[in-house]
Amino acid sequence: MEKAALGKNYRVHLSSFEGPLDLLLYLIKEAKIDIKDIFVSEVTKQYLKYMEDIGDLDMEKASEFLEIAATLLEIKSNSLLPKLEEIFPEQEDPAQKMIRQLEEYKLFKELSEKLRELETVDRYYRVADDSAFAPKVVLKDMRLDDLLDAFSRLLVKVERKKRDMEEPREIYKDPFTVDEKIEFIRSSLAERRTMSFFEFFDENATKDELIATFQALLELIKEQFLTVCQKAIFGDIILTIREGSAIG
Amino acid sequence: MDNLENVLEAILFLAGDAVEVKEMAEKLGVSKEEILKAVEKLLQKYGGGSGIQILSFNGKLQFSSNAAYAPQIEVVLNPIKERELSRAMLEVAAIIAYKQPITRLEIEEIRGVNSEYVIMMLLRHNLIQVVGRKNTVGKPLLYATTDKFLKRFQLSSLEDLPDFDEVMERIKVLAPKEPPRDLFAREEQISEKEEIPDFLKGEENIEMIN
Amino acid sequence: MDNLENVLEAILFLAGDAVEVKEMAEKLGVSKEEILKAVEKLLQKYGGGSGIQILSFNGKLQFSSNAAYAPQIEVVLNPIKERELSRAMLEVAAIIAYKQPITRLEIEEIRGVNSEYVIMMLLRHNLIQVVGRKNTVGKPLLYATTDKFLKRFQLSSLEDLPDFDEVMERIKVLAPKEPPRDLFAREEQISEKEEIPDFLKGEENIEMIN
Repeated sequence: MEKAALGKNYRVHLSSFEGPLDLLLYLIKEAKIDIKDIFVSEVTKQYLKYMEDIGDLDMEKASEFLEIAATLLEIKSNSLLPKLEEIFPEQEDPAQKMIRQLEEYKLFKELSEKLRELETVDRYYRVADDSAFAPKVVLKDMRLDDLLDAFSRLLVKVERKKRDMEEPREIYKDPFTVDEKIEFIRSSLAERRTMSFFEFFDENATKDELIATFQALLELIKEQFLTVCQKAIFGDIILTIREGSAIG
Repeated sequence: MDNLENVLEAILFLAGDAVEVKEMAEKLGVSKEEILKAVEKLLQKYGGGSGIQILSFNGKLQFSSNAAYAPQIEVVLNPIKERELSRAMLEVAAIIAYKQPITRLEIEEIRGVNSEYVIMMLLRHNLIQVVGRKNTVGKPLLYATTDKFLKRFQLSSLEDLPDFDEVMERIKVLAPKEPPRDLFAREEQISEKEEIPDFLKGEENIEMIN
Repeated sequence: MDNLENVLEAILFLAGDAVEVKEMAEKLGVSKEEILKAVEKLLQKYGGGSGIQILSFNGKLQFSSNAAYAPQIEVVLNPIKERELSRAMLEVAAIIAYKQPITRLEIEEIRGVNSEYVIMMLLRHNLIQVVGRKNTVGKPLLYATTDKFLKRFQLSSLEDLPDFDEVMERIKVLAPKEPPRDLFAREEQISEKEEIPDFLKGEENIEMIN
């Protein structure tokens, strides 16, 4: 009723349309015509009339509406000219193109309304349990030979240490440099991937050696060659080589 | 495995997320048929007004709560509620659903308006995803719908989209008839193979993004 | 509320955690008795070998997966990640194999480094186990190898471990100039000698754990 009272001047506000095609479809529906009859109807004129409100839109939206307005005007003026022989017959006629575009857009507008009926926002899903999807670590095949090797090396190491203890130790100028220690830590970690922090600090080491080792570790952490993890206060510190770190 | 339905029930419960039927069959050492048989039994258990429901989509299974009890669930658990999609989002989602994989430009040609923001919002809601790049000038991104899209619209697969077969036909008829402006565009090269539906055509051209 | 069991089912499914009966009754506007009646019905639905089970404790209700299916759940939901036994792990495993039962301190005395983490890793992978406590100050735990250790190294028993001669051969290759002296000579005579080797001495002192 109210709509009728407003008479011919009543217009849906331009900003309530999704875009120019949406407006055209609305006008076609109001005119109760087929899309294909758009250019033999008043729709183009009505569309242009809507452009009077174009100032209400922002620049980008406005230009989208005006672009279609220009196309409509072009189609209209072409239809007034005597038909020329088509030079490019394969080129789609702008009027046909516009009709096709409107039909396609209308199809998707209808489909989106059908989707709206299917849409459900009232279903909820469970959050996965903590245990789910956590990788299970298994150990690769083990070779007795590796076990024997590790054990033998350990025995040699223990033996050497024992000899060193027995032999008179000479106190000499500390030969340890940070660079050397970096090299040592690098090669140890490259081989074993993960080591205990304390493994690098021999109890017989001199104070200078301990400092060199510590500086080397700091340097490697800075270079992001390794990561450091301590599970408990005063607990062991685990050094792990970063995946992808250059080994050398 | 004679208690397979119980095992599936436990797995789907713990997973929360969707689990692939194929993967479960492989890892449990049973056939896909056996799984589907077990699912039949579960569908009975969780049929009717059950508070839990089984969703089946894209070869996957997932438990969800029954939408009918959303008000009570919301009273007790206060979960984050999804809002219905805006008209523009729904429009773009529909275009992507039927024409995937599709570029932003192709979407905008259909709608006649810039759709960047809407696409971004759909991406953020995980309803669409980037599946590759189209092999044309500028290598634009290609968008497709996600499993979450299927779930939200209660579809078990894309073929379940409303009027799927007719729409696919219509889309073919409505395809632009003018010759491609860019002779190197892919559309031209695959246009000979008529039988492939449009939305699948793109697949050959996708350079997968990890 | 005539479908209360369905509502509860949906709520417990989503909550994951335990939910108080009292809270649900209040928020849903029903009596505690009504809830308990509905739970009775759910107990039937989730009885027997069901993959989901209802736990009721301390005035709370909770859904959980049925532990009976843990092996199958793990196969499907927990991807396997392979890891190599590190040098440190091999070292400690070897020491334990040859000198079991042995305490952490004893292992560390041989290696000269803290071995807590390595022992923890070996325990986690079931390659070693705690077999008792040594009857000394602090009653430290005693470690020994497991059947899994034997299986993984393809040994039928601990006697199959390479003997002293093999170890010495290996050492000669590793350190030709410094053949070890008597340090580990005892290893060989484990059983015959009247002198009880270190690693067996402990046995009398072990208080077995279970």
